[in-house]
Amino acid sequence: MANQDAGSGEMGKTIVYFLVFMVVATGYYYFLDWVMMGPMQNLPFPYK
Amino acid sequence: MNKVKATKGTILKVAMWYILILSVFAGIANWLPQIRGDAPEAAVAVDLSSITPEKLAAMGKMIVFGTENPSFGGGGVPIGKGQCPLCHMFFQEQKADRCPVLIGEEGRSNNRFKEERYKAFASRLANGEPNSGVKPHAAAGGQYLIESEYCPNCYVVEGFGIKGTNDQESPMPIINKPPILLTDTEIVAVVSFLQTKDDGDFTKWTARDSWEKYWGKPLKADAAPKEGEAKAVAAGPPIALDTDTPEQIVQKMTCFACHKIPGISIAKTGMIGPLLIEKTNAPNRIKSPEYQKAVKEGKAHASTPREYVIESIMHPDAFIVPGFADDMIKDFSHKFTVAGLDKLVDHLLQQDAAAAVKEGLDRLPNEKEGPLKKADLSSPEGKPVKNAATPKTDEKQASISGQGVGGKF
Amino acid sequence: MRSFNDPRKAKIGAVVLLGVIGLLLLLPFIPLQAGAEEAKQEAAPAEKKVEKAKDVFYKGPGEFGIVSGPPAPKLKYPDDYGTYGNFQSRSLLWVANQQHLYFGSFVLAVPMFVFVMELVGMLQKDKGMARKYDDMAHEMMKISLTAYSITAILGGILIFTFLALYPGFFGYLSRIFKPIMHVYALLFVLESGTLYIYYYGWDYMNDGGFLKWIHLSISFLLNTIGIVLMFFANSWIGFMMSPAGVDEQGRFLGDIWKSVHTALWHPLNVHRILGNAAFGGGVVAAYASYRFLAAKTPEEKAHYDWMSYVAMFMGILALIPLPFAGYWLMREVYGYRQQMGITLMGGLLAWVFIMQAMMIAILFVSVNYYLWQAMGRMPGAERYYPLFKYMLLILIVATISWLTPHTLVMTPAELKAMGGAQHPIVGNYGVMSAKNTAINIMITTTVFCFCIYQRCNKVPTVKWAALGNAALGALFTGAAINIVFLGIYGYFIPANVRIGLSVPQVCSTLTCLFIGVTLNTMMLKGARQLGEVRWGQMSPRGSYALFCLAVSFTWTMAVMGYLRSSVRLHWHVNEILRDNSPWAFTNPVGYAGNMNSMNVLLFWTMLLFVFWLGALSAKKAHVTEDEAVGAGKATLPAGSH
Amino acid sequence: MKSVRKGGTYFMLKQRSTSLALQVLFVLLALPMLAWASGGGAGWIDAGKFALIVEMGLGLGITLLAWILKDKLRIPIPKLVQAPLIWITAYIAFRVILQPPIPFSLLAIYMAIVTISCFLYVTISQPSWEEFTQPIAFMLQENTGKAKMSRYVTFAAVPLLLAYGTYSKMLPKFDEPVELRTVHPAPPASVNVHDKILNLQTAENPYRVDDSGKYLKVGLESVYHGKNPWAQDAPKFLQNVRDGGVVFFGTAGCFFCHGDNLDGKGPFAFAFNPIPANFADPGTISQLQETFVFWRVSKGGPGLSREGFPWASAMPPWEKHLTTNEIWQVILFEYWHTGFFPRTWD
Repeated sequence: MANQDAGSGEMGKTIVYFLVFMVVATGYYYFLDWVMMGPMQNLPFPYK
Repeated sequence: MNKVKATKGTILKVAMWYILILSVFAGIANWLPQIRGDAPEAAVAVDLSSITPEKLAAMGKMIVFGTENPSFGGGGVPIGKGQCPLCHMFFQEQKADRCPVLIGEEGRSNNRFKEERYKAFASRLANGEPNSGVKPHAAAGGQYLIESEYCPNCYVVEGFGIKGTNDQESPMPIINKPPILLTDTEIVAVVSFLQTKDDGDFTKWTARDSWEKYWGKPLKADAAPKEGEAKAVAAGPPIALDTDTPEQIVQKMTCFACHKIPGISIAKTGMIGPLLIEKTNAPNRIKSPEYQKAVKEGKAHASTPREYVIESIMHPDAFIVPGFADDMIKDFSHKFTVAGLDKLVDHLLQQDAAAAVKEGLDRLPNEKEGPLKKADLSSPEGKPVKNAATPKTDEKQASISGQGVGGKF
Repeated sequence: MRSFNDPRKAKIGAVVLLGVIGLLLLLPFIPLQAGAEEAKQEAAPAEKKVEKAKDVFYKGPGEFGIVSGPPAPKLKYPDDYGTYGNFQSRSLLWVANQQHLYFGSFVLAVPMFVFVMELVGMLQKDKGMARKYDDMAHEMMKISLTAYSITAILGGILIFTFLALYPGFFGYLSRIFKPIMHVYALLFVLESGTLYIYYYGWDYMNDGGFLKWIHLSISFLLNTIGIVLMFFANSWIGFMMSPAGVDEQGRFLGDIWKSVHTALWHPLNVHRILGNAAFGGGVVAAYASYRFLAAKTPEEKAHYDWMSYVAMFMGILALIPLPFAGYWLMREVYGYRQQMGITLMGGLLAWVFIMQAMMIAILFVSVNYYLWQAMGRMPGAERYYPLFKYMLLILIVATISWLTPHTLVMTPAELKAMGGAQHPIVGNYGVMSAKNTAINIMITTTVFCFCIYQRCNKVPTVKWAALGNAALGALFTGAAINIVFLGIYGYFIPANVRIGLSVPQVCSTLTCLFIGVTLNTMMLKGARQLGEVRWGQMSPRGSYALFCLAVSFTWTMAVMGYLRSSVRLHWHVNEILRDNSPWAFTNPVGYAGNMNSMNVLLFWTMLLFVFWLGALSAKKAHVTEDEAVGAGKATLPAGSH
Repeated sequence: MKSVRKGGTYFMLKQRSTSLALQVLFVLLALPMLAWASGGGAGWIDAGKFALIVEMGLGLGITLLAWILKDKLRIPIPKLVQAPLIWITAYIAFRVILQPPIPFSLLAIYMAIVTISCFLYVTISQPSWEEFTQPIAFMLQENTGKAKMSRYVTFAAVPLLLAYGTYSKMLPKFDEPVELRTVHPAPPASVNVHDKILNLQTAENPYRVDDSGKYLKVGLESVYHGKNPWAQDAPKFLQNVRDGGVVFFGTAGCFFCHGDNLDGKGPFAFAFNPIPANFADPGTISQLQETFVFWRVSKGGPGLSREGFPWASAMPPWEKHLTTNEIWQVILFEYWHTGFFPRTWD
């Protein structure tokens, strides 16, 4: 989703922001995994 | 604005597109493996007087797999009316792990009801299991198997309960209720199959007996099939029928060729097998060290005279009376009907030393016990064993079990 | 009247009105409950005479009812079954049922669609836009009117088919549901009345004020009646699958509420409402696409292009929560009878789920393809064209993984060449980890595609545009990484832990859907437009993609309906009333596929007739309308819905 | 539209040099990776997974190359050529590069998907569609010599293709029948090894123990992965692993067939059909219970159940050569070495 309309300075800023947000997003998804993995061990659905 | 092109034939194009998509979908559906699920046959009335244990077990196999020769190629499993193979594993070739494996189940069943865990279930459900109303009270392997079908919650194998119930509730449906809805006889047939499928050894077959003991009533033939429900399957032509007299059975089975049997007019000359006075013999034989050795080796299983006699007919090499060779014909399991066998066993269990003496029959020289005339007829061994010989009536349940008999000695 | 034109007051009035109507709708239930109470009270003094029996489903200690019906009949063939020549009775009934269901769903779904469109139209500030929505709703309603009469005809045919071919079974069912069936018929009359008032009052009540709100409320009433009708119909199939309110012999126990409120009733209701909404969207989209292709003027083309887009959007919106409703239904099925669940998922009917998997893949690819084509009408979308092929690549890789079978069919030579039954590389794609990853990636890609669609003719002007872009990019990249990571991680942990991985995967996808689309919409507030949307300039291939989508919806409905129905196996009413006809067996998936394709084709052929009827009278009206409003100018800001 | 063209020649040049650098990087990376792949992987990753990664990298590389050629260098490849090119590339990838070869049924599924996706690709946007159809329209409609010639060629080619199709269909084939051989047949409920009956559902590996000698739950042994079993103070678990390794490489010599890396590529391996099991593959021991492996090791090929028809296994019944303890130890070693966990049902 690169913003192709932006100038090159804008682009550099976007890249820096992207990296920062990547860290945030990774943290968020990691948290999601961590929270979900535990309780979901006992899914009430007998898949077997 | 663009020019709008001529739009003739749009409907045709769209229709073609639809037909193309739909044929692709139908084509893929036809390309997948095709399995047709046939409706199970409605309950078949089984006449116990015209079916052999072997046939009963084969019927059980039919109920389980829906075919007499189940093949498991490619991971497919044939599923019969009982739907058991959906969860249970019956043979090594079949894959199923949802419920306990039933290979060698007969052997395990003999220990289950002795477990502490079973007792815990029994005491917990002393007022009856809520869904089936059954109170767990199995006292033998066969009874445990019967109980498991009528009341799956009465004992749940560890690790196979419904998740979260701490193995206190079984995912198995109650078999005599919908959706599976097997009749009593069909359940007996399935248990017969379970008890004999591993090695074809019919000495271990107690299904019918266990049923009657467990429920304390005789197993009645199912009601005739309701009209329009299903066709009755004609049982094969067994040889020893319920309607035969013991004399006829002995004649058909040619027992007289080897054995002398009191009360049977034609069986007076056999010189190959032991004299069949089982009211006297059977209790002694069971107690004999040779027999106990066979029990330890896992060859023989009888604990009551009745079981002993049945075992001797159905599985002659389980125990060879000392002094004799293993010569007896071994295909009686498909020559007797269940009721015919009962009749002969009843007769044999009524014969004691006194009856033999009366008819002038004596033991063969190679019988360890020695000639009858010298035997002390008043010794405990010679005493008539009351229970073993009781005629077959509705009240004789305890006798068939042989538990009472054991207490006498 | 003037004071009512105050929008705030009108809104309050409408809310109150809707509340009242909602309460009124509970009326049909009151006699039911009261009847049951009465029956109990009547029975109380005569305790000795009545026989009590245990409910087959409600197994609590006090759940004994008074036997008030004969036991389920033991059906006999051919006495209790009818035949027409050499046809399979069941297949005839199948066709009758499926057609009625399709048209029933259609006339239920279209008012739902129309309700939302009318509401959206009323909330539009732009007058031209409001008019556009309103016209579309009106036009759909007209089509629904024809379809409504066809539904009634098909319903009659269905009942006659039942009576002719399955009299024994139908007799039993109608004896139990006697009161419900009457209420059902009454509601049907009510629905017809409401429908006619709603449709014919459209122009009269279109005053843009109070009367319009009343009109909308009638639409709400119409929908509610429709949904209650469907609930009743669902109670019959729910009863057939998981009977309650009867004892083991099938004797009715006096409480009709229990027979209605079976284990699977509510899951089925929710599942079907969502399914119907998705189906309605698909059908309307297909209708609009057809009119788009057949359009003779640019104005007409623009109108139907826009309409197909809105309808497709509605359909997809209903599709997204559908898997969760499906999960709930399956859970209840497992809860009701585990064996039934196993028959569905791992036993006899497991192959049908393979078909469903394929339909899902087709659905997502068609949606994406449609969006790509639709971007052809957006000025400025050229910027994103190069991205499409990478999205396609991702979708195709996911599809390949999604459709790789676990058990391969091969010759011994191939087996030898492979060195084992499992391929060392491709075998990795045959397991659950890969499948979950694939489907989540497909959904995330679709969400991403939609975000691009939203912004493709705009440039965000908000101050935090760079920040937002970065956040959006990180959100999607992070989700993709997380989904793939969890998928790969699944190979390294024991099977029992692996099951738990699917939930965070789905959560990642949903995060993208909700946060991503919200963020994107916020960024586009007041954005600089690169040009108006050129409605009517989508390539015809987009329409064909929509047809594919609509057919897939219809086919999926048929195949899942087949699944639901055949899981009863050889029972008419599960475990109560046995099917003793020669057609009690369960058909293989191929036969079901052929029947479904035929049914879908029949349905669409009939629908085409309905559309053609609609087009006959619409031709004139449209030209005048468009002249009046000028559809070329009135455009929908993409992303505002 | 303006913004796209804003770059001008300067940016064009910059892009070209970037793309050239990328190409060089790709070749530099891809070649050693290919060489490595043919060598059979490295220590930290098994050959199957390595091949997977290499092939995914190859796919990415091809995409990257296409991107460089098309979008960056602007080398025009007509869409009409691109589509068959993609199709052929995919065919080569699935038929030749993907090793070992996949069965025909799977190839058919894959190529069907690829065919559809090729069509979707060329029709993905209006310019792309026009580019794709333009030469076709030219061929069908124009009246120039070129177009005429191509029409004649097509006219001749269609019946020839049909004839070839009919010929190859009529040609008698000698294919083996399709067979579904079960590699991991269902095990028996119990096995009798050295006069001891072992219940395969419940039995546990007696050597799977922690330092205090208690049974170690499956999954917890990961702490021992990658540790040195020959260390002086090696914990009990690792000592058992070490003993298992001695069995694998010494006493029993499993490595002759199953390979030094447990990847089924030992010196004797290719004399057998099918080749010995590849433990490093996630489809073998990691899908099985330890007791299943115990059954297969102790009973070998002759002990296969009926489902295992045609019993194609050269595995000897090791119960005749190893003690029960040695069998359990070697199983422990196999799991430790591959880093997999045995399957459990709880």
